Amino acid sequence: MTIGIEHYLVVSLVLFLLGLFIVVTHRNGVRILMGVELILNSANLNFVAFNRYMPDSALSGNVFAIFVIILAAAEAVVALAIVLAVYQQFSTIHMDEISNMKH
Amino acid sequence: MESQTHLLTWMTFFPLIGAVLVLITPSRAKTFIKQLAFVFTLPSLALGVQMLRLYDPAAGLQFVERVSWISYFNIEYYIGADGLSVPMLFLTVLLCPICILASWGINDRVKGYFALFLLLETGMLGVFSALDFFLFYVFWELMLLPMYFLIGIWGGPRREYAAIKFFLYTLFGSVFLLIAMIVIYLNTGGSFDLVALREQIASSPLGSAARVQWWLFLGMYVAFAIKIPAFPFHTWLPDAHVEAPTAISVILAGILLKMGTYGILRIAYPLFPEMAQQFALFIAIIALINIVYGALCAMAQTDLKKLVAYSSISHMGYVMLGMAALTPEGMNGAVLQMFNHGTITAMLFLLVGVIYDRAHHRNIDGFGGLAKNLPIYSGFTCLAFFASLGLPGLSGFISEALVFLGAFPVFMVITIIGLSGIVITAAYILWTYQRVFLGPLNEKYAELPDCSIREQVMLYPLAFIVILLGVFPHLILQIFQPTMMQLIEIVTKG
Amino acid sequence: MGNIESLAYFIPELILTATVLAVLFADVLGGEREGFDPPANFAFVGCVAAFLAHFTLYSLPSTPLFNGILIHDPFGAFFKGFFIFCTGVTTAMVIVSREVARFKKGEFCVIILCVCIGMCLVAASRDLLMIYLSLELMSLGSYVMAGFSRKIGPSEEASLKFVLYGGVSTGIMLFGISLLYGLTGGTSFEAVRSALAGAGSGIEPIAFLALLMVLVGVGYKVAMVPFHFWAPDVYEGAPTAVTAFLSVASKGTGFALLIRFFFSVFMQPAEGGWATLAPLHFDWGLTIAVLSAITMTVGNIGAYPQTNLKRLLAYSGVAHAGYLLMGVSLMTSTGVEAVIFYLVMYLFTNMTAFFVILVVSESLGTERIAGFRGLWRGAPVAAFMMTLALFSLVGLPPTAGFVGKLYLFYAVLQQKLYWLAVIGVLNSVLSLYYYARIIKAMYLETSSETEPAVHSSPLAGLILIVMAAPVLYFGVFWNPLVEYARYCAHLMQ
Amino acid sequence: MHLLEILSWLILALPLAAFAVQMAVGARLPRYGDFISIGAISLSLVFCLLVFFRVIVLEYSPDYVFAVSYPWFSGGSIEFRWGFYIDNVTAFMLVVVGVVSTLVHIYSVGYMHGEENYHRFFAYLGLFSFSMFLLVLCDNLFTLYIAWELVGVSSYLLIGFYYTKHSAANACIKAFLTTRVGDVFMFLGILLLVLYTGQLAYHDVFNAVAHGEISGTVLTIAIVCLFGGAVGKSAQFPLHVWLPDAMEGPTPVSALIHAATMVAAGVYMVGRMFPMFSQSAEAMLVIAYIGLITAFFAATIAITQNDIKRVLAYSTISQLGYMVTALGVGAYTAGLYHLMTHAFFKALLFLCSGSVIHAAHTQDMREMGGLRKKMPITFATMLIGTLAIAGVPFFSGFGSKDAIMAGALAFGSEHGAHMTIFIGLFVAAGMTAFYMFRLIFMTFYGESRNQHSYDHAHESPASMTVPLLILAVLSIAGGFGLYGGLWFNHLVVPPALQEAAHAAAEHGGEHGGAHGEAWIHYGAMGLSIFVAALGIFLSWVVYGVKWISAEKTAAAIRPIYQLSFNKYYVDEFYQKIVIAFVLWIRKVLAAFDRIVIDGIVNLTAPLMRGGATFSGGFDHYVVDGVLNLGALIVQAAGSVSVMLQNGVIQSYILKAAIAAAVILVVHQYIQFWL
Repeated sequence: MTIGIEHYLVVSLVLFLLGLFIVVTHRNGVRILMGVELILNSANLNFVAFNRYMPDSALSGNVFAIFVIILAAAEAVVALAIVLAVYQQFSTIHMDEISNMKH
Repeated sequence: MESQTHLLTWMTFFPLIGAVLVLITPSRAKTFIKQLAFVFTLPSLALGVQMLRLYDPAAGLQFVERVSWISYFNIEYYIGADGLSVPMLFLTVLLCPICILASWGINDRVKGYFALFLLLETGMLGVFSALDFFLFYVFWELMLLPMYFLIGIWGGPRREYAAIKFFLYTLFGSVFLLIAMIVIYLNTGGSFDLVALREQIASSPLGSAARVQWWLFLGMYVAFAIKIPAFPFHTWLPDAHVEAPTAISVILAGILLKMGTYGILRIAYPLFPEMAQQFALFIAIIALINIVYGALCAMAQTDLKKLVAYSSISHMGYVMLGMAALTPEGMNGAVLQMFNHGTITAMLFLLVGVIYDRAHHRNIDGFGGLAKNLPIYSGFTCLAFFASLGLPGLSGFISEALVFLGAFPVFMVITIIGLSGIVITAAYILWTYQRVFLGPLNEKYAELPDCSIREQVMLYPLAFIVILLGVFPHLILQIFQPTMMQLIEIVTKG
Repeated sequence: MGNIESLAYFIPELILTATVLAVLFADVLGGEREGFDPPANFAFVGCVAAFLAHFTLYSLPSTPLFNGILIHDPFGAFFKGFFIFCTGVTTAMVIVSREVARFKKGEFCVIILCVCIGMCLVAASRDLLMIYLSLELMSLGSYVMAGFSRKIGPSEEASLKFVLYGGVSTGIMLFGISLLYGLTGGTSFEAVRSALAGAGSGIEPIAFLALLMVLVGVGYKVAMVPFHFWAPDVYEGAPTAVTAFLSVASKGTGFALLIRFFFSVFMQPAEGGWATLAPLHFDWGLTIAVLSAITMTVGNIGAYPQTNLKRLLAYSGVAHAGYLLMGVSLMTSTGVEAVIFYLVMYLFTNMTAFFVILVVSESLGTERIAGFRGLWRGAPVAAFMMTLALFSLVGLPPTAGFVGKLYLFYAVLQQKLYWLAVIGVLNSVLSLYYYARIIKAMYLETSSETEPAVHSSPLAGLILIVMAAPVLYFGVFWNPLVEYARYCAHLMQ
Repeated sequence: MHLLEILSWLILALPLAAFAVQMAVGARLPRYGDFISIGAISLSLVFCLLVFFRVIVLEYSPDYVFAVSYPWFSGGSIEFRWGFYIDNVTAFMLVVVGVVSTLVHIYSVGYMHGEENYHRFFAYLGLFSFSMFLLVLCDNLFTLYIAWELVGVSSYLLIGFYYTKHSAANACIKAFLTTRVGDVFMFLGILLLVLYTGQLAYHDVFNAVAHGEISGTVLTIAIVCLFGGAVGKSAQFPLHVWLPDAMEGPTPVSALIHAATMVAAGVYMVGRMFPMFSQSAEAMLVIAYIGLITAFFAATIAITQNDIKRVLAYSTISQLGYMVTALGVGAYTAGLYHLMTHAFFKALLFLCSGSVIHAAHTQDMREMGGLRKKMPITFATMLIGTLAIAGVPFFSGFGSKDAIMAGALAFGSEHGAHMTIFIGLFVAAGMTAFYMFRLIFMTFYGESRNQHSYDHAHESPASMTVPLLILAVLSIAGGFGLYGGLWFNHLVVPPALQEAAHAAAEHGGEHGGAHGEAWIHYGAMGLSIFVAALGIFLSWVVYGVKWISAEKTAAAIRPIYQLSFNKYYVDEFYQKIVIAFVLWIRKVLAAFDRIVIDGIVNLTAPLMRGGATFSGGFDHYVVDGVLNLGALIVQAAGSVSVMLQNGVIQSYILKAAIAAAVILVVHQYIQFWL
């Protein structure tokens, strides 16, 4: 059977939900960032898939995907730097300990 | 006669100039600040007297000034005075100098106190002279800030609680007024001009939409009823009075309570005549509750100021009854009662202040037999007490009699029950007079000094007015009679 | 419009970029001699120059720029001015205060200027990609700024929460954008709207899903209720200047994006406002209205038990986001005017409040309400300004806050949404209590120990006056502001 | 300006001026300014006599009326006017008030000598005289009501003169409040009249009633309400409780106010409004029976009292009951004539009792006795007064009481059922004679029961005895018809309604004094002489020569004696039922107000939490007991919504995701459903 756009969309949806699931359940700072990356990449997959199956040949989808990759990298850098700073301060990146600002 | 004199503007904003000057003077010079504040209320008083002289009752709206303020929403700085506002303006400019004299004892943060007081006077004068709905609302809310601080900072032990309660009640009411104002503005194609608004509403789609009108009138009624205070919303008054300093209690009872009824007569009645008639019975019932309930609660009080506060609730009930009757006597009686209650209650609170300055407590049963060596003081209190229980020959009686004469044909049963109010009022006032002044002298207060010159200067003008209006009520009746007739004409004919 | 010709409409951003470079050089070259601190000063001067330059934009006709990826119209010009002004004030705050460590001031200024450029681009963008790009630029800068405070502990926690929450929200928004791209094939608003208008009604559920996902991204920026959880913690942890910047500028970006994106993509202009596209017959305005009511109430009620001032103002920010959402949900030009008018008022009011907190918390060392007790004795001017700002937040007449709320309720009642108006009005009464608690602390309560006098530099006094004066001035003479708001409400499709 | 008009203004102005002067500078004047008051009141008396001379002697016509009125103020549709209405009734009432007031002023100089606040006493007397003159002179219902209340206030001030005594302080409040209840009914009556006729002046009201603008049951109700005012002021049956306690005031006050003038105001008002009252037969019956009940029961109480002033007080109530019954049965002239004669001899009796108390320093008759030798003049004048009140021939009381008995008999004979009225009056007359002479025998005859006070007893000074002599002459003169039968019966006749000379005018045929059917007149005269003699004989037997011991008879009829001695427990009834209820209801309402209304309406929850920290606030809430409901809800909601904020980033994101999902579902559902 030929691979149609639905398959890609299903995969990207699965990726998206997985990413969200990881972000919500895992307590470790870095693992949450991985979840965020997953969400971003699911959007990427969407872009590329739509671009492939879109009738006109403008490559805007792919361009968009490239930008998303770059920005995901930038975001990862900033996020990891902050996680590092948190680690130096709290000597843990377990989310439950870092919650003394509440109510 | 568009804006031939700027009398009203000067009268309203002179105290504001005073406030600014007081803020500038160094706070060390306490007495100088007090004198400065007093001096800056006198021009308004002079202009007030001038206004009384110039005012020609038959000519309706006078001293009109109209300047565009926010052109886009065609909001105007539109002020003027007619029969209804002239007495109220005069009452305000009369009571403010007296209150400044009464607050000579304030010694902490004097600059703040007198600046806020003068700002309050501007707010009050603004409310009574504003003819533009938006301007009315701005002045209406402008008064809240100084009152909050005056009660909150210089008040008694539970001042914060009383101040915030006062602020919340009034704000709660005034937001409904805001909605009503905007809805009217939207439905009449954009107009805030109170004088012309009635025709515009009648001709606009709003004119026929009875349900919307009903809700708007109810919103306005709630806003003004809280200020009167009418029955369900009155619990803020005793607290505010007990905690406020003497001068602020005088202003609160003397003028602020009148803004509720003034608002209804100035805005609610002319804009929605049919609703006024529909609500008449409801207001009359609330008035009756005010009269009887207020009087009975007053009888149960041990604190002198709380007693006078509940008596104010009872007396304002008369105003509401007269207003709801929509008969010539009723309306004239109501407006006269507004003025009389202003002067009488002012006297009562000043007198309570005098005894509080001396004995530092207001517990009625704590005193006894003061008449023995405080002749002048007990004389003034006797006059004030008898005026408030409606003794003929004093102003209180004339307005109460007129209200009953006016309300009897319309609400026979309510008036009959209301008549019992006279007896209950007499009971709690005389009982209080007996517990404080008659009976054996309480040795603790054997050496209390009698009224000082300053206190007498405060009380004589009010006493003179109470007697004068008791014997010659036409002096003031003639001022607002034509306006009130016109208002009844509008409301009954619709 | 080609790239070169567009540059003529791009002057404020160019000045900002030049300032960024200048600050970098100053930071590298010299560090600061005693008292004179080149990077921050350059940044401030740059902002002032950009702000003055932005006034030229109003006269230029509204046209798409850079081959349709950006757009220049009064709406965009207004928000550019708004953001640059905010940045200028925030840099001034940083200069005056000691909250941001001296050696980090240079870097801080660089980041805030980049964030400002990002915001200006968000307000002007007309392309899905451009939105995502400028939003990311702005967000990343904000995450870092949130961590600049000297208070070790809460500062890191704040930026961590901010980066994680922001990352997820932007991710969800991106997924929404990708769906939108999938539906329509084009990335510019023009293409997307025409594709949506042409499409059959089958796309309606997917379109709403996409809209909702983008709303998540925007809602987080604006601190709308379901997505406001980050705000209290980040506001409390971040340095006061950044908190002020977040509460005003990033909230403003959220609304610029909300109006620009949703009104251009999902609506076509109808008389007096916007109407949803033919195939998408769902009324998302009502959803926003309900959300705004919830936002207001949660914001006001949440503020009741607060003792920390910045956290209290966070909840107050949530409540005011609710009021602004009221204006957006109407989808009428009056609504947009009201939002713009309210934003200007909110700018001055919030900046004054945060500035006073900044000055006082630095000399008293505490941000709790109890610390403000008896402030009127220590710093009468600061106390008066704070009272003015608080009464403006409540919405009492002599202040601009009242007129802002009046304009909003005017717009709401024009659409006969009586229930929304009543909820809004009751909320402002509800809000009186927790604002008045601060005033009560300042004036009515007397501090037990003799607290150190609040000393602040004359520059700080000047800034405070500049911030507080409009709150009173626009409260009384607000006719010019109405004209300005009406002019700025013109969006080009 | 007509002579009468000028005189009226002067009569009013003088006492008022005296009041003002005394209040302002009285304390500092030599002799505390009593000469000013006496001068003013005596001048007023002269003018009253001038008016009397001008109206009665010169005019000498039964329907002479001089009326003048000035515009006062307009209350909208009703014009309030101020004016004078002088006819024969006014003339003789002016003289009565003037004479008694002047004599009391002179008497007070001696009696009140050395009292603290001496000048205020004369000030209040001046105020009272002014209000009484106003009440008599005024021409419309509104001014009548004003005078009514002013008289009430001056009686309040005078009763409460010895305010340092708790009993006096309570008495003056009781007086004012009870009369105020009456005034409320009167005002209700005025309201009804204004509603139906739109008029206030007597003349116009009578015309309106004549034209039938108000009639039937409404008229009756209006009349009964107006009569309510008279019941309050003249201490008739339901509202009589205040008069005995009013004895707390100084004796001259009792003499002036609670004997002669003020209490007569009610009767005067019924007389003045007679043309209207007589229109409704039911109302007249009500008035008659109220008067009868009062007369009868007051007499029974007076018999057992031991305080000399209480006896006289109940006798006054009883005599007032007579006058009211007289007017009720239509004996207009008799009622008013009795009013005049009663004013003189009751004032005399009170002043005599005053001088007795002044001398014996006690009010309790049981400690007096045998004062006859010590105080000859007081004894002589008191005996004359007692003879007058008992209705012994050749004394003023006989003439008037006999006329009333005749009227009652005539009325009884005409309407058989109402013969009880005559019987009641007849028995009351006997009792009156009995208790009056009991008083004489206990105070003046027998040996003194308190040796100490007997030794100190001495005749009062001239300033007190001279007024007694004058009053004694006036009491006697009435009897010989010197001023009685001659002009009074001729002039004082019920003013027939101007237009319709209604049949009621000839009601009961008592027109022209007692000479109706001859047998009624002489029969009544014979019976009244007989019953007076019987009363005197009985009291002589019991108290004079003590053949029958008072104590044994009292023991024999123990229950009745107790009932009468405790004034039929009317006071206790009021105290237990009416006043207790009011005191209870106010406590409930005040508590209701503080707890429930405050609780529900109050929307400031944090106040409750914040309130706890205020020093005063805490007890406010503990005392209240009820938390501020509104405040509670907001507070609870606040803390719940903040709980969501638990600091953990995961929970934020999770809640955001769930919320987004919920919005999606709800929106689709609504979309679908809409």
